[in-house]
Amino acid sequence: MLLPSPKWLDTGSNAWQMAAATFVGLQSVPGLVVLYGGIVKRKWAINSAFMAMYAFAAVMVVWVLWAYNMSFGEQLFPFWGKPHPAISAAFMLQQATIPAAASGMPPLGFPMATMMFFQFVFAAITVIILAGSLIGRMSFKAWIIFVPLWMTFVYTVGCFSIWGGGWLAQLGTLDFSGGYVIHLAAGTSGFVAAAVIGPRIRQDRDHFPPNSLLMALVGAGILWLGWNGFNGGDPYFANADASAAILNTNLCTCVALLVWTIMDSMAYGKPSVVGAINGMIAGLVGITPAAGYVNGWGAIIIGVCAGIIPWFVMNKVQTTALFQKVDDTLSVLSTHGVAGLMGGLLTGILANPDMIEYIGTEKDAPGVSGTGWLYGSFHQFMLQVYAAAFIIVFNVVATFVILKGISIFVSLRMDEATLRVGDDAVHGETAYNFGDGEEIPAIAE
Amino acid sequence: MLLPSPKWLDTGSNAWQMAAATFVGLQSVPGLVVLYGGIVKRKWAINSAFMAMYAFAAVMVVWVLWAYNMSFGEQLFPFWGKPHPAISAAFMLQQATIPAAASGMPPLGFPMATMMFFQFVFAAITVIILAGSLIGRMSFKAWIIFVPLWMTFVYTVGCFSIWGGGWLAQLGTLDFSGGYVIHLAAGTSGFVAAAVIGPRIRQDRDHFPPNSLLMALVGAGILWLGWNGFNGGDPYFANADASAAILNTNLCTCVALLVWTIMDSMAYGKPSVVGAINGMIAGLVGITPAAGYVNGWGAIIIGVCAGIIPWFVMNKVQTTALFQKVDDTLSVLSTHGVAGLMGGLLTGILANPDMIEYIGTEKDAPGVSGTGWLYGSFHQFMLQVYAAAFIIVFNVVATFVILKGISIFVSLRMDEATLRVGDDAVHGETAYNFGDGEEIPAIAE
Amino acid sequence: MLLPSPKWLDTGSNAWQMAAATFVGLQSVPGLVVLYGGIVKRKWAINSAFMAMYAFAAVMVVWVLWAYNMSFGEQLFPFWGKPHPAISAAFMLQQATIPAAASGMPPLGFPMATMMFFQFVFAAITVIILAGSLIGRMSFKAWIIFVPLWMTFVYTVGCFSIWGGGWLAQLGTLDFSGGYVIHLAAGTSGFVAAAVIGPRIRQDRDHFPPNSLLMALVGAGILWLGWNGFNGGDPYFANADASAAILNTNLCTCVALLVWTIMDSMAYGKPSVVGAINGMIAGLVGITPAAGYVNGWGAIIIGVCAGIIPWFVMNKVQTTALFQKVDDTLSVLSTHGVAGLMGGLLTGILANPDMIEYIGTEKDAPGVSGTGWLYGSFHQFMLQVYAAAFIIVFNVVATFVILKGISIFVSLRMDEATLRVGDDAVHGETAYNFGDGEEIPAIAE
Amino acid sequence: MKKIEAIIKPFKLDEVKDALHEVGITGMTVSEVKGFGRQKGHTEVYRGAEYIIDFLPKIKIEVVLDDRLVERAVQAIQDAARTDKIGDGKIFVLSVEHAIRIRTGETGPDAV
Amino acid sequence: MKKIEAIIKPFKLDEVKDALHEVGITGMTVSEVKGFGRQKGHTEVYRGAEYIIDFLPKIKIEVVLDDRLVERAVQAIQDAARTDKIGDGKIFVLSVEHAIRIRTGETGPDAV
Amino acid sequence: MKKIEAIIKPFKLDEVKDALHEVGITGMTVSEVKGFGRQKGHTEVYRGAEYIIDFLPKIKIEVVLDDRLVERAVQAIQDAARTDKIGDGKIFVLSVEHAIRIRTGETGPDAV
Ligand SMILES: Nc1ncnc2c1ncn2[C@@H]1O[C@H](COP(=O)(O)OP(=O)(O)O)[C@@H](O)[C@H]1O
Ligand SMILES: Nc1ncnc2c1ncn2[C@@H]1O[C@H](COP(=O)(O)OP(=O)(O)O)[C@@H](O)[C@H]1O
Ligand SMILES: Nc1ncnc2c1ncn2[C@@H]1O[C@H](COP(=O)(O)OP(=O)(O)O)[C@@H](O)[C@H]1O
Repeated sequence: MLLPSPKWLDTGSNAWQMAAATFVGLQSVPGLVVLYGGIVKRKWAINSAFMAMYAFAAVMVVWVLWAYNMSFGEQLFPFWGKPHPAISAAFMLQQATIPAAASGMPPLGFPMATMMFFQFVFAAITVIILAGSLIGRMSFKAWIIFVPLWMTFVYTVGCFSIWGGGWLAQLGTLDFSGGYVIHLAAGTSGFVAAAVIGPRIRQDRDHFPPNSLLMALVGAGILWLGWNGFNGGDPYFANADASAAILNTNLCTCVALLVWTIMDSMAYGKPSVVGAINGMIAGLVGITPAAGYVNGWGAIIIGVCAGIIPWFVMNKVQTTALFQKVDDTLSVLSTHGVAGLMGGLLTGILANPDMIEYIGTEKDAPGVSGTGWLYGSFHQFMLQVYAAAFIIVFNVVATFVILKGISIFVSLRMDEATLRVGDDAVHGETAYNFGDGEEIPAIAE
Repeated sequence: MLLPSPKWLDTGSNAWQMAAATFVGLQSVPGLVVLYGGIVKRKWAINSAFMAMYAFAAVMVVWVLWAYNMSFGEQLFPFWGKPHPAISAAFMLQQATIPAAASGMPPLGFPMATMMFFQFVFAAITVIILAGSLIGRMSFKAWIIFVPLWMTFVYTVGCFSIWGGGWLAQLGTLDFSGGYVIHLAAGTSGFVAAAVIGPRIRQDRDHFPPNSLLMALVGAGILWLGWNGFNGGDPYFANADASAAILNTNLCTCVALLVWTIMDSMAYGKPSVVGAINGMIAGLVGITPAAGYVNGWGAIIIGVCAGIIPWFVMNKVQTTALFQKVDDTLSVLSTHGVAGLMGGLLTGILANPDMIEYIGTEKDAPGVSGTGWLYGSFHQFMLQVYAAAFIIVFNVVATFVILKGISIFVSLRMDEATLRVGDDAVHGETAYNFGDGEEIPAIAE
Repeated sequence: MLLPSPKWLDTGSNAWQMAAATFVGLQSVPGLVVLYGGIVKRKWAINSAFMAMYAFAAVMVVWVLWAYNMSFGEQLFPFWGKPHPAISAAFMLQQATIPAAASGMPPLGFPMATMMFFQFVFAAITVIILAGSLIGRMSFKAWIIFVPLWMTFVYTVGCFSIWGGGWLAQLGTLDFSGGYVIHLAAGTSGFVAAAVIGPRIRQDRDHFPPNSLLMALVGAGILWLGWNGFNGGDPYFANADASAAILNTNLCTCVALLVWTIMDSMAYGKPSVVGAINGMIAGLVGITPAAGYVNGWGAIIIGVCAGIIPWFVMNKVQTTALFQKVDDTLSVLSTHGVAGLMGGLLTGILANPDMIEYIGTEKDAPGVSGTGWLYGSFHQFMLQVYAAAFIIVFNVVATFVILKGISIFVSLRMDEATLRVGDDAVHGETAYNFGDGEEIPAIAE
Repeated sequence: MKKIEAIIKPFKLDEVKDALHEVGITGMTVSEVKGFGRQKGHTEVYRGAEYIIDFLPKIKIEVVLDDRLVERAVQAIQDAARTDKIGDGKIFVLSVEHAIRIRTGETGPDAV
Repeated sequence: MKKIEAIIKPFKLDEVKDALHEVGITGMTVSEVKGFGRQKGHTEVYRGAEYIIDFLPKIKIEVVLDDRLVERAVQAIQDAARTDKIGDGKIFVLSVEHAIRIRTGETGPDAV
Repeated sequence: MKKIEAIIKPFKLDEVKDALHEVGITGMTVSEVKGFGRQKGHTEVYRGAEYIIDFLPKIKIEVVLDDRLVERAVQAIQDAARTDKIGDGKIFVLSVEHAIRIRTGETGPDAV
C-alpha cells in the first residue's frame, strides 16, 4: 500500500501553509512589483518594478543556500543560526522544526520545504519593502549587490533573534508576523539607505505623480488580501488563532484606512485614494506584530492609531526641512517603520491572554498567548521597547556599513544623465508604448 | 504538551474556509475595485474604484460591531438577529455556529473568526456590486453614509431570513451562495438607488467608453476565479459538495460567456470582450444560488439561460426609453439582479436531490440536498418565487427610504461642476499621469 | 446526525487541491489574459486577451462532455480514454480515481469534481499557451473552431498517454506537472500552427512593442505564484512532496530569471524586464516535469540551464533567417517547447530517488519516486527521450492536419484590411480610450 | 484660406463642436495639449508631499476654412467655449496657403 | 520656407514617411490627433448601449521645408496616404518665417 | 503677432519654461509629439528580436507672442534647450493674423 505522507503530516495545516505562502508570495509578485510600478513617476515604472522582481529572485538563492539556516537553523550565536544549505531531499521532506524555538510550539504538521518557502516569502518582501525608500535613483548594479548582503547580514539577525529562538525570543518578545523583523527593519534600513544614497534629482522630487493609480490599486489590493496569508500563516497551523489573526488583520486595516481618509479630508479637503492606500498599509503593518495576540477591540485600537500616527509622521514630520534631507521615496519610514514600531509597542500593551495561540494540556504549560501591560504585564511592554531599540540600532549600523562597503566598488547612484532619462536609459524599455510608429490603432473604414 | 487547536477544529476545513474567504476578498479588492476603475470613463476611474474600496472598509466595522449578529446571530425577529459586537477573544475563538440554522448542518470544524470573516467578504461585495449602478454621479459623502445604513437595515434582513436561519430558511428556500441574498438584493437596490439619485450628466451617458479594458480584465479575471471561494466556500466544509460547486460554477460561467458572445455576434456582428465579461458575470451570478444543488447538466442549462436572459434584458429592455429613465451605470440590474433571480428560480427547478451537501446517517435524517420541480417538488419552485418577491419588495422599499432619509441631510448627487470634472474635483487625483510636466520620458541620447 | 463528507475524503487534501486549482485557474484568467494583453502591440491587446479568455471557456465545455474521460477515464486505446460526459451527480461526488493509473498512487482523498476541475485548468492553460504563437493574425473564427478540435484530438492523447495511465505511463515516463503534456505540446503545436497560418503583417513584425509592461507584469506575477498550484497540486495530496515541489519551482524560477538577466546584460548591455519575464517562464516550465522528483540542487541546475538554453534558442536560433520564416509571436517554442523538453530530459538525469512522492509500506512496494541517470538509471533518461519524440511528432502531425482541415471551411488568417487595423476591426473595441471626445479629464477651475 | 487654432477647456469640446457645426463647419482636428498661463494649476498631495501641477489639460482644435467663414467661426467658438473663468483659452488665426484633400486632390476651399 | 501639415490615416504613417524620405526630406514631427469630418465614426456597444465614436484617430505630420521642395512633398504625401476612401485626410501648407536648429543655431533651409 | 513652435527634448521642458518666463512670456501650450530626424532612435529587444524605435519622443511648445518679443524668446529657448547633441530640435516662427482671448474677447497682443 502507498501512503501519501508520514503520520506527523497534517494535510489541513500543510494545505493552509502552502496557500498562505502563495498569498504572501503574490503580495510581492505581482503585488509590490506593480504597486511600485504604478505609483511612481512614469519614467521610473520599469526600474521600480524590476528592483522588486530582482530582489524576490535573489533572496531565494541566498535563502536556501545559507540564510534560512542563519535565521531558523541551529543556534550559532544568540542572534544567529549556523549557515548551511537547506536543499537536500532529506532536509526538504523532513518534519519542519525550528530547533531553538521548538519548545514553544506543538510539533509541526508540515515538512521543512513548506517552512522554508513560507519564510522565504517573508524574507523577500522585507527587502522589497525596503526598496520603496530607494526608488528613483539607486544604481541597479548596487541594488544587485545590496540585496544578498543585506539579507545575509541584517535580516537574518533580527529574524533569528525574534523568530528563530534567539535571545529576544528567549526573553519573550512578541512579534506575531513581523512588525519588527520585517517592517521596522525595512523602514529603518530603507531610511538609512535613502540617506546614504542621496535624494532623487530635483525635478523628480518636485514632480512624482503616480503614472497609473489603477495599477497601484491592483498591487495594493493584492497586498491587502495577501496579508491573510502573512498574518494567518504565522501560527503554523490552520488553527483558531490563524482565523482570529485574519479577522483582526482586516478589521484593523479597515479602521486605519477610514481614519487615514478622515485625516486626509481634514487636512487637504478631499479623500484621496493614495491616502487610502497609505492608510491601508499602515493598518496592515500595525496589526502585524499583534494579529494573533489581541482581540477585535485591540485590533480596532491599533487601527485608529495606525490611521493617525503614521499619517502624522508622513504628513507633518517627514515633510519638515530636517527630514526632507533624506529622500525616502515612498515614505517607507512612516508606513512601515513607524507603523511597525507602533504595532510592536501596542502589542506589549494590548496583548490579551485569552487569545490562545496554542492550547496547553498540562498545569505548568498553560498554553501560549501574550499578556500586555493592559492585562498586567508591564514587563512585556518593556521587552517590546528593548527589541525595537535593538532592531533600530542594529539596522542603522549594519545597513550603513554595507552600503559604504558597496560604494567602494560601485557607485550607489545612477549618473546624472541616466537619472534624467529613467527606465529607457537603465533597461532600454519604457512602461507604455502608445505612439510608436504605426501601432497607433487605425480605425475601421 | 501544546496542542494547536481544540478537537472540534478540522484543519482541512478551516484551511479551505480561510483560503476561500481570501479568494472572495480578492474579488472585491482588487477585483471589483479595478474592474470598475477600468471599465468606466477615464474621468471616473478613481471615484469608482474608491467607492468600492471605501465600502469594503466600512462594511467591516459595521459587521463586527453589530451586523454580523444581526445576520447570523440569535434570532430577534424571524427576519433579524440580535445585534451585538462579535470581537471578544472568547467569541472569535469558539467553535463556529449559526444558532438558528445549526440543526441543518453538521457541527462546524472552524472557529467563529473564520465564519465572521468569510461572511464579511460576502457582505462587502454585495454593496460594492450595488455601487455599480451608481457610478458617475453619486456624492461620495452620501455613499459614505449609505453603506453602513444599507448594511445595517437591508442586507442583514435578507441574510438572516435566508442564511441565518430566519423565516425563509425555515420554509426551505434554497440559496446556495447568494443569488438572492447578494445579487438580487444588489441589483434591485442598485436600480432603485440609481432612480432616486438620478442619471449621470448627458455627456457621460453619451460617451462612457472603458478607459482601460485590460484593467477591467484584471478585475474580471480575479472575479471569476475568486468565485471558487464564493461558491466553494458555502458548504462550510472542504467536502465533495464544495468541489462540485466549484466545477459547476466554472462550467456554467464558461457556457454563459460563450452564449453571450454568440448573442453579441448575432446582434452586433462582432464578439466583444466587454460582452464576454458581462456573460461571465451573468454566468457566475446565475449559478450562485444553485452551485451545490445542481449537477453539471443543470449548470449547463443555467449557463445557457444566463447567456440569453440577462443579455436580453441588458440589450433590449434596459435600452428602452422607459428603462433608460433610470441610469443603471453598469447594468447591474441585468447582470446581477436578473441573473440572480433567474438562477434562484432555476434552482427551484433544477435542484437535484442526488447532489448531497451533507450526508445523513439516520433514516429520518436523509442528508441535506435540494429537490427542484424537475425532480418532483413544485413546492420548492414556489418557495423560490416567494423568497424572490420578498427580497425585491423589501429592497425596493428599504433602499428608497434610506436614500430619501439621507437626502434630507446631504445631497445624493455631486454638483454640476464636479460632475463635469470627475475624479480630479472629487479626490484631487487623476487615474493616469502621463503628460504632466517633465515626467514625459526622455530618450537616451 | 449529519456528516460533511464520506470517510475517504480528506479535507486537508481537498482543501489544497481546490486552492491549487484556483491558483492555476488564475494563471490563465486573468494571468495570461493580461500578460498577452499587455505584452503585445496596442492594436492587438484585446484580440490577444480575448483569444485566451475564449479558450478557457471553450475548453471547459469540451472537457466535461467528453475530453476529461478521454484523458483520465477508462482506457480505450493505450493512448486514449473512452469519451463520455462527466457531470452526473454521482460521478462528480464520487471518490476521485484515474482508473488506468490508480495502482501507482494511494487512494485519493477528494472527489471527482475536484480532479476534473484541477485537470481542466491544466488543459485550458495548454491551449492558451499555444495561442501565444498565433497572436496578431489568426482569424478569431478559426480559433473558435481550432480550440475544441485541438483539445479533443491532440491534448487528450498526450495527457492519457503520460498522466492517464496510458502507454508512456506504463513504460515509466516521468512528467511531474506537464513539461511534456503541456509545455512541449503547446510549444510544438504553436510553432506548427504559426507556420501554417503564416506571419503577421510586415509592420507588426517590425514594430511590436509591448503596449503596457506593467500590465504584462501583473499577468507574469500571477503566472509565477500561480505555479505553486500547478506544481504543488500534482501529488494530489497536501503531502511533503507537494511542499518540496513548490520550493523547487520557486528556486528554479529565481535562478533562471537571474541567469537570463545576466545573459541579456551580456548580450545587449542592459537588464530588461521583458527578459526577466522570459527567464521566469523558462524556469517555471523547466522545473515543471521535475518539480517533485528532484532535490533543491537539481532545481538549481535546471534553473541555470533554463536561463541559458531557451535564451539561446530565442536569441540566436529563432532569430536566424530559417526560423524567422515561422512567425512565433511570443517565442513559445523557446520558452515553453524548448524549456519543457529540456526539463523533461533533465528529469531523466536528475530525478533523485530520495524525493519520495508516496511512501511505500511493503517490501515490494518501495514507494513512488523517480531515479535519473545521475542516480544510475540511464533507462529513465531514454524513456524521457522516447516520450519527447512521441509528443513532438504527434503534435506536429495532428496540429497540421487539424489546421489544414479547418482551412477548408474558414480562412485561418484575418484579411489584410483587418490585419492593418487590429482590435477595432475584429471586436469593435480598443484597449484604451483616452482621448475620445469629452472624457478628457477637465481640471478644477 | 485660414487656419483657426483654438485652445479650450476640455469639457467644452462638445459644445464648440456643435457651435462650429451650426456655422457650417464639418471638419476639424482635435488634440490633447497642456496649457500654461494665468490659470494656476492645482495642488496634489502624494505621501505627504504637495505638488503643484502647473500644466493644465486643454484641448486644441484646428480648423482650416474659407476666409469668409473665419469671423463667424471665431465668434461661435468664443461663445461656446466661454465660462468667464480664467483659463478659458485662446483663439489664433493663421494664414494657410494651400489645402489639399488627399482622397480627391481637390484644392482650396473645396478641400476643407 | 513652408510648413506642411498633413492629417492622415494612422496606418499610412510608414508609407508616408518613406515617400517623404524619397524626395529628400529627413526630418518631421508626428502627433496623434482626433479627426472630425465626413468620415463617420463607428458604433461601439457597451453594456447594451451603443455609442458613436465620432472623433476618429488620425496622425498629424508636420514638416518644415524649403519652398522648392513643397510641391514634390505634397505630391508624395498624397500618393502615399491615399486609399480612395473617405477620411484619407488633408494637406495644408503654411508659410514659415524663420527656422532655427537649436543645436547649431543655423537658420533657414539649413536648419531643417 | 507671431507664433513660435519649438520642438525640444522632453527633459528640457522645465528649463525652457523658466527661460521663457524670464523674458516675460507667461502663456504657452505644450504637447507630446514624436520626432524623426538625424538623431537615430535606439534599439529595443523583445523576445530576441531587435526593434529600432525611429520616432523619438519630443515636446512641442507653442507660444503666440508680440512681434517685439520674438527674438528674445527664440534666444531664450535656444539657450535653454541646447545640449549640443544631435536631436536638440528646432524652432519655427510663423505669422499669426489674429489672437483672441476667449474669456474677455480681447484681441491682439493683449490676448496672449
Ligand atoms: N501666449 C500663448 N501662446 C500659446 N498658448 C497660450 C498662450 N497664452 C495662453 N495660452 C494657452 O491658453 C490657455 C489659457 O490661458 P490662461 O492665461 O490660463 O487663461 P485666459 O486665457 O483665460 O487668460 C493656457 O492654458 C495655454 O494653453
Ligand atoms: N476643415 C478642416 N480643418 C482641419 N482638419 C480637417 C478639416 N476637415 C477635415 N479635417 C481632417 O481631415 C480628416 C479627414 O476628413 P474627412 O472629411 O473625414 O475625409 P476626406 O478628407 O476624405 O473628405 C478629418 O478626420 C480631420 O482630421
Ligand atoms: N523638417 C522638419 N520639420 C519638422 N520637424 C523637424 C524637421 N526636422 C527635424 N524636426 C524635428 O526636430 C527634431 C530634431 O531633429 P534632428 O534632425 O534629430 O536633430 P537636430 O535638429 O539636432 O539636427 C526631430 O526629432 C523632429 O521632431
